Amino acid sequence: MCKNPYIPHTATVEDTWFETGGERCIKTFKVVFDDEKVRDQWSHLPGQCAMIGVLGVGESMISISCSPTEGQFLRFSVMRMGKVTQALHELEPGDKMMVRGPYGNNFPVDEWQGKKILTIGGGIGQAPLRPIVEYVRANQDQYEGLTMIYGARTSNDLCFKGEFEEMSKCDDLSCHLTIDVEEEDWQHNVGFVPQMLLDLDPSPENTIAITCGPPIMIRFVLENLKKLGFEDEQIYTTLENRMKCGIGKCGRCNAENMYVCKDGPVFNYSVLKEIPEAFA
Amino acid sequence: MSANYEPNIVAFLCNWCSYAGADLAGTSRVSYPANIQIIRVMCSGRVNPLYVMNALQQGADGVLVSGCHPGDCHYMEGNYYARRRLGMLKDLMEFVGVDPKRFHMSWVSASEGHKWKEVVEKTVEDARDAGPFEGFRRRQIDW
Amino acid sequence: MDLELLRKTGAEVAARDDVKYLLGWKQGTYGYRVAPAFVENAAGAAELIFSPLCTANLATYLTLVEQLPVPRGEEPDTRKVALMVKGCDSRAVTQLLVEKGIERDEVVVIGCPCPGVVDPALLAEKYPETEEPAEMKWDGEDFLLIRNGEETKISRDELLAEKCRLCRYPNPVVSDEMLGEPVETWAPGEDKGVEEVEAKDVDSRLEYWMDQFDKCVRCYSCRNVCPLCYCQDCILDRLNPTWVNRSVNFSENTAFNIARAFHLAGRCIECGECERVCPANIPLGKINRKLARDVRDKYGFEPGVDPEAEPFQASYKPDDPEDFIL
Amino acid sequence: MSAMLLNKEKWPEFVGKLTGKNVWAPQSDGTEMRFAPVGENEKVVLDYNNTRVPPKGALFPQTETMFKFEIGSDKVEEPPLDQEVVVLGLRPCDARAMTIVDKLFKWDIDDPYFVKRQEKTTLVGLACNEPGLNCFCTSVGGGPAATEGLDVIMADLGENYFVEALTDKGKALLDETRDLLEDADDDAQKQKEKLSGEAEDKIKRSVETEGVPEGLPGLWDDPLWPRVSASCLGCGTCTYLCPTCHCFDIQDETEGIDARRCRMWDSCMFSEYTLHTSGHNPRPTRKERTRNRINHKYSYYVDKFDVIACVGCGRCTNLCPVNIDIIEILRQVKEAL
Amino acid sequence: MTEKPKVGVYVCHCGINISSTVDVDAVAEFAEKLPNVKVARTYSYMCSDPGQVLIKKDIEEHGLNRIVVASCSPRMHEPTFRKAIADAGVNPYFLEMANIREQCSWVHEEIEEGTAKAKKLLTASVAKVRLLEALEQKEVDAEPAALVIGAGIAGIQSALDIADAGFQVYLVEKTPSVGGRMAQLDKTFPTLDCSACILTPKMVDAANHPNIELLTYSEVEEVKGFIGNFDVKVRKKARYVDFDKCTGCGDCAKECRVKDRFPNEFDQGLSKRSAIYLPFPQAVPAKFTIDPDNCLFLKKGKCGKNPKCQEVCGTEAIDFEQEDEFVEFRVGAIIVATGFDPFNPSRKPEYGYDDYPNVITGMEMERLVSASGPTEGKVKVFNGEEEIEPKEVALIKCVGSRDESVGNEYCSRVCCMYVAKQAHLIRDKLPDANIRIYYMDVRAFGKGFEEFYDRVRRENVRYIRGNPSEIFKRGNKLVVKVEDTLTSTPLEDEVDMVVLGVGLEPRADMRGVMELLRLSQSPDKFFLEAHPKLRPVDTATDGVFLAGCAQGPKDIPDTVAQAKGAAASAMIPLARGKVPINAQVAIVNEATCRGCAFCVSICPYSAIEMVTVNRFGNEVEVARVNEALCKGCGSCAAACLSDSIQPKSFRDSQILPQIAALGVMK
Ligand SMILES: Cc1cc2nc3c(=O)[nH]c(=O)nc-3n(C[C@H](O)[C@H](O)[C@H](O)COP(=O)(O)OP(=O)(O)OC[C@H]3O[C@@H](n4cnc5c(N)ncnc54)[C@H](O)[C@@H]3O)c2cc1C
Ligand SMILES: Cc1cc2nc3c(=O)[nH]c(=O)nc-3n(C[C@H](O)[C@H](O)[C@H](O)COP(=O)(O)OP(=O)(O)OC[C@H]3O[C@@H](n4cnc5c(N)ncnc54)[C@H](O)[C@@H]3O)c2cc1C
Ligand code: SF4
Ligand code: SF4
Ligand code: SF4
Ligand code: SF4
Ligand code: SF4
Ligand code: SF4
Repeated sequence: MCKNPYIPHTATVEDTWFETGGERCIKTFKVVFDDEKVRDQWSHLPGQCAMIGVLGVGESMISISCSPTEGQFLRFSVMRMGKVTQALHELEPGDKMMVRGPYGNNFPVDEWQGKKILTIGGGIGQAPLRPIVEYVRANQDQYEGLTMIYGARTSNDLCFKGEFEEMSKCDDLSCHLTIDVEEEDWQHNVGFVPQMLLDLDPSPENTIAITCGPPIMIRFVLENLKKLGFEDEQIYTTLENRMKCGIGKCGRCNAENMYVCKDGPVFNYSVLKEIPEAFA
Repeated sequence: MSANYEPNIVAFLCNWCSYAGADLAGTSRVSYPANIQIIRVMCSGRVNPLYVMNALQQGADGVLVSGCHPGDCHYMEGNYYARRRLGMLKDLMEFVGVDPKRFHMSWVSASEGHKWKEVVEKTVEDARDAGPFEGFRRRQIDW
Repeated sequence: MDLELLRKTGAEVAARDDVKYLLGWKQGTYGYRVAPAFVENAAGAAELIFSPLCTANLATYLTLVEQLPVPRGEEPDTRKVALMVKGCDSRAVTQLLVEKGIERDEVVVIGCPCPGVVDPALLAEKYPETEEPAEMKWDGEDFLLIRNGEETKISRDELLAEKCRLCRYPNPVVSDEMLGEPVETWAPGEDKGVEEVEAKDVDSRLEYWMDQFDKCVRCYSCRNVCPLCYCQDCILDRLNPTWVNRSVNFSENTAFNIARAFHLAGRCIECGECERVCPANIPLGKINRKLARDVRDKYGFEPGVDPEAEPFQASYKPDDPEDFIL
Repeated sequence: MSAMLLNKEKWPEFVGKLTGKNVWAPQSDGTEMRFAPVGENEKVVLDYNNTRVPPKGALFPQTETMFKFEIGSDKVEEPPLDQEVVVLGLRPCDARAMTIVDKLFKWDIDDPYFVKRQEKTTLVGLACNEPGLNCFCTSVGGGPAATEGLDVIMADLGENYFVEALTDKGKALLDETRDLLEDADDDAQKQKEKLSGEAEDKIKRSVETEGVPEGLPGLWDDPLWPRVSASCLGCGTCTYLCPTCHCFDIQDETEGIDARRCRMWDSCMFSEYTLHTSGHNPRPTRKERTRNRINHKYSYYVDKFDVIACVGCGRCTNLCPVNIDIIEILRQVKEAL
Repeated sequence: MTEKPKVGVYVCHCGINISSTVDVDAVAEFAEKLPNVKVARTYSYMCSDPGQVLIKKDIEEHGLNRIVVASCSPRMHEPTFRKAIADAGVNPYFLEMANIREQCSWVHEEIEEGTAKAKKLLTASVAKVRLLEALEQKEVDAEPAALVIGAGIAGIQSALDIADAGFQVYLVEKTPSVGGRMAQLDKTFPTLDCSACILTPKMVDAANHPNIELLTYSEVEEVKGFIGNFDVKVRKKARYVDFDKCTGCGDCAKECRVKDRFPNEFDQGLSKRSAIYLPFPQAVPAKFTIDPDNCLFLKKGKCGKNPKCQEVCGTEAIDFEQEDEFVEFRVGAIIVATGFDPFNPSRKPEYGYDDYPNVITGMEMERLVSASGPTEGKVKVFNGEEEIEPKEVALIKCVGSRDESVGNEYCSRVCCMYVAKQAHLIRDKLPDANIRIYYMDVRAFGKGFEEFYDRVRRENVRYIRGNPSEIFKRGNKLVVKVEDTLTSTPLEDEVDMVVLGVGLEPRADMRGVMELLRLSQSPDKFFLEAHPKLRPVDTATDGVFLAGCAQGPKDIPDTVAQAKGAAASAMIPLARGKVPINAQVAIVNEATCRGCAFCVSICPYSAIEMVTVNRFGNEVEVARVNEALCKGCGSCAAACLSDSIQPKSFRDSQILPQIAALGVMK
């Protein structure tokens, strides 16, 4: 790989689709590196992210939303927010995307072997959780099963909708979807994610809970996980801070003494709870 | 300054008077120097004075803003605001060392095709006099 | 200035229920420094001072304070902010009223008639700073410097800040309470700084400013300290569209400085803060004063003196000068 | 390595010898001192108190092109960074600061720009005889004649400069200029030590750092933060001028088809620094930002790299327009602990 | 959702109008390489049907979503192409035009220059089109009423047509009576029907029409708003005569202490009137008016013991206390029919109009030959010594027309014919007189004109080709100095009377209306139409139309035709009851607005107001734009320091890249 860590690799967008609509829509990109060497050397694990961008516009840190088990490609689900994400959204199959990484730590998937996995996601927060789901599905024998709770404001704001149907066919996987307010033709739950978690009442026994979503949601999910008897060490979450370099130089992503780009984005709650700034 | 130096001029014209005046110059086949590039805005009042600065920074050697004569503004008073703002800008630019020949403002009505030609000629001539703008032009990308 | 009156008034105002805090000046941590004081209760008023070292324009804090989200179920704190103002500072308050940056009933203005403050850089150059905080007083027509217990009388002319030499409003133009009698106004001197630049030919002017702007580190102190630069999201920070690139070089620095100065045209009240704080020592005051003078002479407009005035850049007169128009 | 003397008269010649290299030295711009490349006939001033802007730009320029490209193409061109640079007359605190940021720029992944520049740069320091009003280097592990980070140290002995190479790079530099130098005798050595001792005594201000790195996180909600930050303007002065501040922003800048990605100094005192596009800001007010600045220097950095990221140059205090005084803040921190 | 911009570039040859100075193929080839451009084509006439089809087909085939047409001025064909792309399913505001004809090929000569410039303009257009936003066309209700300014034949006709269609009309006339210039004419060419006979019935109709509110002796003071909703304020000047009480008997005028002292405007000053007067016998309304400048009582506060008029008026209609009144109403459309001024020959002193009473204008001649005129139709002139019946009569055409020395390059279009008409009328009255007409050309282009001209010539009227250089007096004769250019003979023609065939000029007082309605002038200084051929009755201001000589010289048939056209156009919004509003309105970014209200003080349409919004629990004031009022001028945006208000399609983020494109491509 290239010596200069700031120089991105060229990748080609193979496929794109919209997950959600609206002003802040989410578009998913499936990309493949142009250079075979890069393709071969690249390795990431669930939880890691990459700096993706468009030359001349800039870069954004985006979670890699696929599991390495899915194949030699990368997937990113990007919400249109500002300058860079807007430019990314303009990309279509065949266009070039610049990618560097992978960055950050990953979910300790090896440590978790033999455990039950519980993911609790909200909105775009499902993006970093999806690789876990996929990873566990690909290595079902190594885990005790997977429960997925995922919610969004409306059914239109749910990402990866198409995949849930197939997932729910899996034996070891229970998939619980919820939306904030009642809608016609909605087959699943209605209500906020933290409440849904309480209602499901999963046992903390040999379970790892991973949550990601809007700050407010995370706060209540953590509260409820504690209510359900989860120990701090059983809870993981990921952080999102503004970052530019991705490799611990540019400074801004720190939450107190933790650099989200290097010490994170995955944090165990036992560490995180000592860092008030992480919840600011 | 090279002898065949051709200044690059960006002009902001209001849609109703000056742009129409420039159109009329065209319809009347009045010929004038090709150095001028027109950006159409609805009203001279739209011209943010920082456009002028920006144009000079981005590669223009001269800038022209043209609108309706006082009292003729399609939007009633936009040109009065433009006059005040751009008058101030001109003072400021002059003070920081931008040759006043690089920035002009004019009133050209929809019927003044010939005046448009004169304005262009004057603007181009002045900009040519002032030479290529080096002032605070963005420099070529450098390490 | 009667310190007792200042502190007494300060204590009264700071103690008011409808006042969040009082902004005043206090002795700094060393040398000639004077620091802004946020006085929240009567006791805090004991540290207030008003001296020729009080250059800072406290009006800037009226708009600098971030509006935090109000937690659900709570009411926003709508208490008033009280502040002490010199003549120039009071013009900032007035201009803020014009621009609806503040409402009159959101502030309590304590006017401090001002005989003129010193130029801190000049002072430090002539009378080197000590680590011990020093004191300064007005002494008739002169300044009295008290360092390490030692008094030095310095003539006003020697140290008077440029902005004060040119000051036309030493007495606050707006106030709820005035501390002491108004001072006698003096005839503003000539603006030599501006004239010197104007006397140069256009190329030398460019050269002059090139040298100056080249030094700019784009710290934005000039903008942040300015009481009238209070946009939530300054266009000079914006990426879309990009008015100025963030890279620091002569071109972008100049564009930044021109844009900043232009945004203050007809709004700058000549408090001189931008120049004072610029770590690169760029004579920003010259640009501001030049514009302010043109606005005054050519357009007959003076910002910050009439709270009912129409904002300069958002108004016009049919007979505004147009000699520059082709 | 052996100490030598350079007669002050020979100084211009000494500078002249360093041809082919980019020589940076403190110069006066009329009102202030600043480090700038030495051109012809330019007067290098060594009798100065410290430049406002630190010489950190020699290794970490305020604006640095990371690579160039053309819009529409994915081919990028990296800067060569092969220019030899000599920085003359920097103060020991500034040199020490470079060793501090060095740790970050080489943490885990090397920052190629910093590393390459460092390789090509020789730092020639000048011990302080007259420390400034707000210097407190001795409180944070430095000193007026400290040599950490330098390749050559010089000291002003009046008629001569005392010159000593500290590294191979320094030695090479002195070898190049050997014919201008004379060997220093013991007296010179002693005189130099005496001067630095005196300089140390002249330092009036100090901070007490014991227990601070460990204690700071515990003061998270202490009322001292709103107090010390209330008057902060949120300008970048303190950080831009801080020799150990190393934060940067990355931007793509285009001009027609030519474009570059560059990085430039950034400051944690700016509100946009941590602002998310959604409008959420983890450090929404100047209080959080001031707290972060102090914490970063006196606690987080210690936690990560075992060194306080402050060299006591006093710049932030000298130049803060509203008298936010880091020494005073630390005093209050200490008090609150 | 963000779509990747896929730009189609269409470079028009415009026959050879563009392609002779711009290498259109090179431009298209160049355009193909610009960012986001998918296709670039050229075509001979882009605006033609096949041209538009070409674009539409490409949109379909290549999925284009942005279109740049490099052709003529957007002022010409922007609507055409907007519609074309909208038909193909692309938002009409995803269009940008590069003006490579009016502002390039037509004004530059070298092909290199033209091509280079066209490329630049195109680059800027492409840079902008990529950043345009989709806009929605909205509509507001239109007031089903119209205002007609000026009640000459044009105004009367427009008003009648609109009123007949069932809409309310406010017909505002400046003078005390409707009728305009046509009322002053005697017989009208080429049919020679009596002007008054055909006009008076219409004047009466206008006054009596239930849908017309006639406001004579009135002037429009203020017009606010926009098409569909103009708020109009009219000043009804005080007549000092109670409109309802006056029966039009005229006793007052007869008794006026300053009876018959002042030049009668209607008779071109050839007769005199009193201070209280009826402009002419058939005036509508037949109500007297006191001329405040001449009335003794109004001027000096005293008129004998008691004003005579007041004494004699049987209905006590005289009311010196009367004050100007204001009427306010709302209309959906406005027709400007303010007419013309006859050229004032004092501006050609060589013709001695100011010096010799027997040099008169065509307008005066109309009064002179009129049976109701000052001489009861007898052609008599005062030659300085005595009143005579002229034997030798010369008529001169093109006085003040086609004459650069007075700044009028245009042809006044009626003089040829009215001079011929007047020659005929003189012949009628003075069968023995020698009549000659000095002319440059005879332009007998209208229906029946050539026949009429022939007829006049057969009536022993001599046409002498020559443009007289001077008229002076010799004895009791006038000498017309001229060169007969057909025979190249210099002549000194001695005559008794000269009629100057004065041309038509824009009204001297047109500025008022211009400023009220934001109209422009064309080079001839008449009101400028939106397009000389395709929108001859429209103006640049939506909802404001032109009729009659206000737009340019024309005769009565043309005036009436145009008046009917203007009426029809004006009725479109009235009949639809809705008007589309400008989509390119300003919009506020409430998150960054700092509430300074600079924009509010600037907006000429009061389209912005400050509203209080809740920003995370804090109440803050921000600006908000009323889209129905905003015209998209963008003045607000230039004043907003934080760039928080921006006109759509002309945002800073759309203009700055345009600037960059023009600057960088040197
Ligand atoms: C570890 C990590 C993982 C992320 N994963 C995803 C993901 O999978 N999908 C997704 O849609 N978004 C993700 N984000 C957020 C994403 O980085 C921002 O939305 C994006 O940078 C906005 O950039 P912009 O250029 O469009 O906005 P602009 O406003 O134009 O850019 C402003 C700058 O702000 C910063 N920024 C703004 N918002 C954020 C934010 N929320 N987080 C971090 N930096 C921000 C960036 O540095 C950006 O350069 C992730 C962020 C982090 C840190
Ligand atoms: C000498 C002469 C002879 C002519 N003979 C013939 C002929 O024989 N046959 C022929 O076809 N044509 C003839 N014409 C042309 C004919 O007079 C015009 O075509 C016709 O009068 C045009 O009518 P108009 O309504 O456009 O203008 P006008 O008749 O000028 O009417 C305009 C009206 O608007 C009013 N007005 C102006 N400004 C305002 C204002 N601001 N507010 C309110 N009211 C206002 C005026 O008072 C006037 O009543 C002749 C013209 C001249 C000069
Ligand atoms: S304060 Fe000075 S250095 Fe800082 S941005 Fe302003 S002009 Fe530049
Ligand atoms: S621009 Fe400078 S002098 Fe003017 S008001 Fe702002 S800080 Fe004061
Ligand atoms: S220099 Fe002072 S005012 Fe500026 S950011 Fe630093 S502490 Fe705040
Ligand atoms: S975080 Fe702040 S204090 Fe720390 S290095 Fe960056 S800018 Fe400096
Ligand atoms: S001018 Fe700009 S900031 Fe001021 S109120 Fe209007 S939109 Fe808001
Ligand atoms: S663009 Fe702005 S100033 Fe113009 S009409 Fe609209 S709101 Fe008013």
